[in-house]
Amino acid sequence: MTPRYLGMRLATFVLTILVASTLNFAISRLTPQDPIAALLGRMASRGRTVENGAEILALYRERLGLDDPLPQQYLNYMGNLLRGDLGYSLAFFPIKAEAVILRALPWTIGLLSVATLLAFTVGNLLGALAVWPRVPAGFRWLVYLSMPFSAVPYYLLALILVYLFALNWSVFPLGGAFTPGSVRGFDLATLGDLLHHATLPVLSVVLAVIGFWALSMRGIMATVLGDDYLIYAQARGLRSRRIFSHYAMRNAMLPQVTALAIDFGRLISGQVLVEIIFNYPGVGWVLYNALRAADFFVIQGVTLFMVFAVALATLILDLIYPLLDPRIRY
Amino acid sequence: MTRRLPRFLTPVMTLGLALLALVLVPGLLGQFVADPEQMRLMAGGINAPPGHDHPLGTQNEGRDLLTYILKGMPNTLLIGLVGGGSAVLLGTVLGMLAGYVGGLLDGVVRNTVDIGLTIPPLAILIMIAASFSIVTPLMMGLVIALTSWMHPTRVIRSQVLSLREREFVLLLRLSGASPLHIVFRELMPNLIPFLAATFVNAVATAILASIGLEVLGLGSFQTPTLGNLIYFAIIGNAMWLGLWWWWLPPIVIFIVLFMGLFFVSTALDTLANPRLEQG
Amino acid sequence: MSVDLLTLSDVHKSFSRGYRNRVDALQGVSLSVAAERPQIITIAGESGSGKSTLGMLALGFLSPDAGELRFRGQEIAGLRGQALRDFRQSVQAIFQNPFATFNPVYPVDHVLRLTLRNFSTGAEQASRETRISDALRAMHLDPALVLGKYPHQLSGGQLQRVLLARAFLLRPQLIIADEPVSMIDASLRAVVLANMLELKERHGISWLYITHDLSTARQISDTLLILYRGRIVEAGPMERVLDAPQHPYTQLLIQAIPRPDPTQRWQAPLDWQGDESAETVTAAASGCAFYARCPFRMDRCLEAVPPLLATPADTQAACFLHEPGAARPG
Amino acid sequence: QDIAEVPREATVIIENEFGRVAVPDNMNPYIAGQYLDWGMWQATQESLFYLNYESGELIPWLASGNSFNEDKSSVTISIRDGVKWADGTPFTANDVVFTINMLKANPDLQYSFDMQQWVADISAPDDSTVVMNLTRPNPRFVSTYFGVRIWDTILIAPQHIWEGVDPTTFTNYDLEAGLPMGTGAFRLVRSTETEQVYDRRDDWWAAETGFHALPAPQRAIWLGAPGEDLRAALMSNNELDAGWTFSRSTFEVAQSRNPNIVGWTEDLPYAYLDPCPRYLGLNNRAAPFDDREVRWALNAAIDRDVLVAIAYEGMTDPAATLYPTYAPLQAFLDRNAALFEQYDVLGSDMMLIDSVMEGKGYSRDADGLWVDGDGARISFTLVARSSQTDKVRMGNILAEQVRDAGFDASFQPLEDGIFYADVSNGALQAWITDLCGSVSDPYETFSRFHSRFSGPIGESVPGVNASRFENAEYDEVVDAMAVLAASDEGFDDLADQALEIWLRELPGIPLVQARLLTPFNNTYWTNWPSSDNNYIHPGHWWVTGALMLLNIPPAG
Amino acid sequence: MATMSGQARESVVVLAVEGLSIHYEMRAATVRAVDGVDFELRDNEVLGLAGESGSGKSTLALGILRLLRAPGRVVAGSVRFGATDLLALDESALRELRWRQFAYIPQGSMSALNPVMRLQAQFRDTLTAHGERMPRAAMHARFVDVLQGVGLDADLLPRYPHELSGGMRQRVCIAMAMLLGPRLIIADEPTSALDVISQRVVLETLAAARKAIDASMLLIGHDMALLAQVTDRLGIMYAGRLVEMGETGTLFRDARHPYSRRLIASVPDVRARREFQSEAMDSEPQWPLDEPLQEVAAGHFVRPWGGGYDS
Ligand SMILES: Nc1ncnc2c1ncn2[C@@H]1O[C@H](COP(=O)(O)OP(=O)(O)OP(=O)(O)O)[C@@H](O)[C@H]1O
Ligand SMILES: Nc1ncnc2c1ncn2[C@@H]1O[C@H](COP(=O)(O)OP(=O)(O)OP(=O)(O)O)[C@@H](O)[C@H]1O
Ligand SMILES: [Mg+2]
Ligand SMILES: [Mg+2]
Repeated sequence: MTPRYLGMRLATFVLTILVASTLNFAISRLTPQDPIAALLGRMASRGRTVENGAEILALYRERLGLDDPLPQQYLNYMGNLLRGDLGYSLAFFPIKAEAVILRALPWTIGLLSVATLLAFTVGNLLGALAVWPRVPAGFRWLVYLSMPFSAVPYYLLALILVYLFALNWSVFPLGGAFTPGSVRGFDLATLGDLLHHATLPVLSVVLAVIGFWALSMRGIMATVLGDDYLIYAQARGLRSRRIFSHYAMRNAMLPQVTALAIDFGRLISGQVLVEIIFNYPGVGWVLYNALRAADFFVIQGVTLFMVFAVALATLILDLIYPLLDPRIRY
Repeated sequence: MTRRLPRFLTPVMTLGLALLALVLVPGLLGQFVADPEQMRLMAGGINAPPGHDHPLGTQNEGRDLLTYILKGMPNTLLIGLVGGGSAVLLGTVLGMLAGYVGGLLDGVVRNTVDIGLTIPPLAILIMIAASFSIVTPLMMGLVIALTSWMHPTRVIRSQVLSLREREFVLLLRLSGASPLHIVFRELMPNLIPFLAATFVNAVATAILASIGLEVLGLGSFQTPTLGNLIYFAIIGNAMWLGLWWWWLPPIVIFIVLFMGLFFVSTALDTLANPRLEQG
Repeated sequence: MSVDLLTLSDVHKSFSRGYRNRVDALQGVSLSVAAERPQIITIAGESGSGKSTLGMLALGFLSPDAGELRFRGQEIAGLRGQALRDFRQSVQAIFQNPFATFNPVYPVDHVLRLTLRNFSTGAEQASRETRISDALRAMHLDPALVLGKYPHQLSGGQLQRVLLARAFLLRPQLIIADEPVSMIDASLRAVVLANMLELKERHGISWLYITHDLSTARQISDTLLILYRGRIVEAGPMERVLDAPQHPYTQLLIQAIPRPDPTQRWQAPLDWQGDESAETVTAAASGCAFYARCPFRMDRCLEAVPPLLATPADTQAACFLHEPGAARPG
Repeated sequence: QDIAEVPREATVIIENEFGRVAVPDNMNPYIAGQYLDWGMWQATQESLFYLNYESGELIPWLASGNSFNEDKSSVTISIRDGVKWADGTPFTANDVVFTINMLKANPDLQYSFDMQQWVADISAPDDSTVVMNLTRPNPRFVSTYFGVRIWDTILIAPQHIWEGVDPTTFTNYDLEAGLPMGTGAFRLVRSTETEQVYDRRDDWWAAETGFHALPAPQRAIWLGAPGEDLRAALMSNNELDAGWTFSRSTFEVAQSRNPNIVGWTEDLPYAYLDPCPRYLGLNNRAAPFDDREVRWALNAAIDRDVLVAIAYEGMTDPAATLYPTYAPLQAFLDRNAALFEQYDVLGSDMMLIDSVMEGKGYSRDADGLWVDGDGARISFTLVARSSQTDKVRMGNILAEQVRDAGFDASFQPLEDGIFYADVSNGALQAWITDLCGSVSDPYETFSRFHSRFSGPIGESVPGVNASRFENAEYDEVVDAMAVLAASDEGFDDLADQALEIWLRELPGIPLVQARLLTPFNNTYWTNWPSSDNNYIHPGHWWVTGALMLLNIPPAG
Repeated sequence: MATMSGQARESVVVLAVEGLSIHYEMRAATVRAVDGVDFELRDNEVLGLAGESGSGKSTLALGILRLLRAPGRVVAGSVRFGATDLLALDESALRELRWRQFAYIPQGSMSALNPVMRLQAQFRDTLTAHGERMPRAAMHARFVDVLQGVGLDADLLPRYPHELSGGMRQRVCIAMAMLLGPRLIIADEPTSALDVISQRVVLETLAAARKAIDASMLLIGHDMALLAQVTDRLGIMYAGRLVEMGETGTLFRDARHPYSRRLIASVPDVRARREFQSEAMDSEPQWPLDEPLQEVAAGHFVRPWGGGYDS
């Protein structure tokens, strides 16, 4: 890899982040929502008379820099970003937006990476095996059977899972990340508790996307199947399993890996509903809440994090892609 | 070496179309036989199970659910069609031009798409949906299209990139054909099965997205849709109350609809990519 | 002095594959096609020597990095409007793979009609139909059999002749044919070649025939250009070059051609240094590209690129052996 | 190992009504908009007084009593002996003085404006006496600000902690250092987005002084349930002891699964009366609802019995005013029965609509909808906050009812951010909301329609009088009420006058009483508040929830 | 097929194909790619198969090797390899035979190597699949050995396929075929995409390597001049059928079937120019193809086409 390529790639990365953060800023300012009014409204709805509403509004606007002209706000925003400062959360002043986000982040990353990788692995295997010639025909239908799950919206799937497994059969807990009030430490019991609570959320994400992976893998695999190197490998008397893993899958995975980075971003969005249903701590819920309360800085922070995550995933992927596909040289 | 176009009606396609018909025929025509009075408040008892008067029972406001579904389905389909359709339309035009013309246009489109793809769609959707007081199915569709045109654009562009290297395109240029002619009259027909498959996927995605929004309470309340039917079922605790006739039918409809769309798009894939065709 | 139909002077073209990896496909090629006297010019050479690139440049589908391409004295890249139409009408092409040359979704006559519509001014619909039929018949195709047929319904030879008919319809002055017969088996190949010859002789159409099959070239062409690594290494009248090759590469090339006669089998293995390795290519970068394999190589071949020199066989060869005073090999 | 292990039998689990805590490490109770009802209010802090408004009694707690001077312009609060902060520091009058002064000095703190407005000066003549001189007479001062009138109260800050910090940014959270520091029977041991854990303090001052026995639960946990159905599931699995609200049918199913689940009453309505009646807010400064007759016509279109039957499943009552029908307020309403005959809010009368509307020059179009002279319909959108289920459930019904009466209405739930922005700048025409005003005397509710909270359309007003109702005569009456206690002479007359004007003008349309079905689970803990055992209001998310924690013995 | 079994010859038959028919069965139509083909291949013999593009040559090779992909299917006939009926073998038995007994040089040998695997790994896979357990060094020595046999350097081993030129890749495939010293090599147009110099080098390498291990070879191609150079016997295929088969010399001298004659006659000669008769070929001549092959001279079989056997 040449320094020049690395430079170009990094420049693209920075550009993406830059454009995305600008868009971010623009979109949140374009909505007619007013976070401070929302704050006062919420107070009034809970029986508090806010007699000096106008003053409080002005006070907050000033403190949060919302009374500056937009270009100034934009410059401040970008300048702060450079320093890793996302600004105050408007709904939870005086807490910083990054504090709100960073607390939720590990949960989302944990849940998401497990779910994504699981769905990716299982989905691709299913899809590949669906067209692999030496697989019983009945197995092919597994792929088709996985489709209805993808047809049921995440949210409902999660609800149905809760009803079946948590309520009716009590196999899994009703929600949360841990048993309330449990003692936590770095031990097996804690890990077990964690996994027990994560099972249903992960399952609902996995079930919902597995079919899509399977479907596209099925298409790619069917193309790969006719490739000369597969026939040649078979002609050389290689074992079917070896051909499947090192010849067919290894090549068919290449386009899927590219899709993985993009899909990662989409999954983050999908996560919102799952986190709500399972009362699971995470960024999805933070985003949702912030959107409802028009908490601009938190919204910007979360979106920016998502953009960053996806852009970073794509960057890493591009950089390691030559390792996966030796034909690619930069 | 002969190139054959497989006949259109493969078994998978037939199955898909049959499933679609199962949903679309009542979904599109049912609204004309449904009696709007049945959708009114207390048209029947509250939470009545399926019975003679109400084949699919009633919900917690006494509205007849069959009527609700029949009236709601066209709107849901409209969202899918508008959302998926405009995304694919935009994607086709942009993807084709960017892919064929290349140069600056391609650079702009490609980068916009790449950046757009990194921005989480739900964030934009919630933001937009939350910003408008009234959300009609048409608007909902357009809002969804706004966040979903990137994917079609990307895949169509790459298809065109590979097509434009084909010798027949060069021959067409030699024949004095204009770029627009080549893109829309010559390349486009080649991509029809592919576009159709993309369209089918986009419609499915749009419907899923709209349900996600409606379930969050960001949908249209003026007009019945399957999404707000589910939303009301959720806030009415239909599952907890054991009112299966309220939440199950829309889910079954979705499954049938999506399986139909899925089979059709698989069959279309096969048309576009003959290697998928096998025993 | 009459202006040549097409002239290439000192054309260079390189492709970059990724970063830093550059392929010099053409490194200073000049040739011209006279306007008044129809001729068939064959361009031959090893795979990757730049033959197709030359064709694409001449058609205006690629633009050169350096050098000039002129159509009737005008720069091709600068052609616009009527001049461009003139150029398209005068310089046509037949591509290597007949199956890929037709849009699979339209009947083969679609492109014929399109061509006529775009190029003939004011011709009546009826007269167009007759012109198409006439052109097909001229290529020994029964219009009733061909019109309305889809590309996949016709054989390679038939498709190839539809292309010839199309060229005939336009009556261009020059047709650039890139390996027009490589996909066709021997019996059909003869027919296509005969058609080419006929077009030249009866209708005054010149050809740039790109191939690596010298046996077919022998049958039809007047002039032969041998390309090696993006440079013309030998040029001259067909018979002379083939019968008395002067450049060591040409000699090797001709020696390698198999004879369709089991009684005249190869006796000794070809005197061939093997595949080009990176080192030899680098060593010869500033000199003669054939250095690594040349049985007659001299030190000075490393220093400079040999220019095209007149040879005793009345041809030109890019070899220092033909410098006045050089010792000629026997 | 971060916290001790406590068995379920010794743990009480209470639902956090807010669902989830976005910022579990900010326990500063003074920040505007801050709601610490996930235990901080109830478990670690205590109030000077607790108001039992079913009985109207003001229970002294950290304070031992209060007395006003003659003209109600000065109040003396005496502090109970032996009260100690969790770290052993005595709780004194100086803490109260410090707190009030801190609030006055920092305008962006919650209650700051109130204190600036009311408290002329505050002093502590000795450690157990606080004297506050008010700017104007205010007989309600103590119950309003120090008695948990609704939801929360002004909590007293430990001076030794808050001195020297910036109260606008201080997070008051440091488990090691014992923050949040309070006088309550529990201390915080864990705070995450989904769960707050508080453990009992055996050195609680009240147990030491014998004022009150230690609470039975060793641990109290607050956790969120994202929806009613999951709440029901958690309760029927005995994973929750006190829940946020249920609809009637959900409750009945839950009870059939787990008979230990109980409500306020054994039979219908199961629910207790919350002080926030639901009403339809109307924009009094924009056509067509700037016309009182049109407001009355709209009122006539509404059938509250249907709302009660469907949206509340028969669990509540129609409301003719914005007063919860607690005994003192009921007496006020009963006294004015004649007025309600004159202004029949509850009657739905189609004839009235026709005569009013036709008199105004409207006529019905082909669809039966009112159109003005230019053929324009009376079109408006009814909105509600999408997070408030009962209002969303009413929305569709209301829209259908007023549509049947010829008003071209539709319903749309809105997100908080846009709902409040639109309400406060007057962009909305009609919205379903509630009013948490009076609890014991009629003044508070009336004050919410005072024109000082109003403003022109387009200008942000704080959302108290979002109807932008302005009536000089009414303002005058309300101002006069402000300085009188309910028992004072002349107060009743003023209240009756105000009611007359309010009913005549009908600035908003009362819909239903708010009855909340707050479920409790008797499996592990008993003696939850009920209609028969009404020791405190059952809203366990209020600061009064502290009393509940002290009164629940283990089951069996 | 009695006519084909020239039992008189004493040499051993390595491969016997009888009545082999292979169809591509698709929904719209069935392509009879190979239609009742019989032939034998003897010890140490090079048999050429020629015929126009699409006449079923590759399909035939894949059918023999049992490498057909759907929708291709053997519908009739038998393939015997020595005494074994290849078509009746189960997968695992077949796998044992592959490469150890018969190797294959594919038509697209440009793309036959797994693009994401180093050459040595692909070589190693071939060995280990056949239970050849040996130390790494020994293995490496073996690879170097076969590579040198085709004139390639050992330093290619750690490379990826794309780092090789087309000719080198083709030679790697030849080396691969030599790895286990098979009795039979089936080479499908091993040189079609190359220029004449590379073509010749590859073919010469192949011939030398084959001789070194005494294998028989089925060589498929459509370049008659090339086939003339390297085959012992030649079969001409047309529309899925063998229309003529005989000694290569005989066929070039005395082809009988009009298709073979045209194929041979139309091969241009680089040394001489000759006149073309540009015959009209609108409809391909329809020769009857159903009659059985007839032996017109010893070892020379021709399918009757309805005309006389004139020369
Ligand atoms: N679009 C392109 N991008 C990058 N490299 C290219 C491109 N086109 C051609 N080349 C490279 O340029 C060189 C010359 O290619 P060209 O196709 O002109 O050769 P050719 O003589 O036609 O070869 P062949 O006989 O194999 O067709 C080759 O090394 C080729 O790989
Ligand atoms: N996978 C396939 N599906 C359907 N038809 C096929 C398939 N492969 C080959 N055919 C058809 O079978 C016939 C024989 O093809 P085959 O590849 O065996 O010919 P070939 O003689 O090897 O041609 P070439 O010289 O071009 O390699 C052709 O008509 C071809 O179109
Ligand atoms: Mg080429
Ligand atoms: Mg082949």
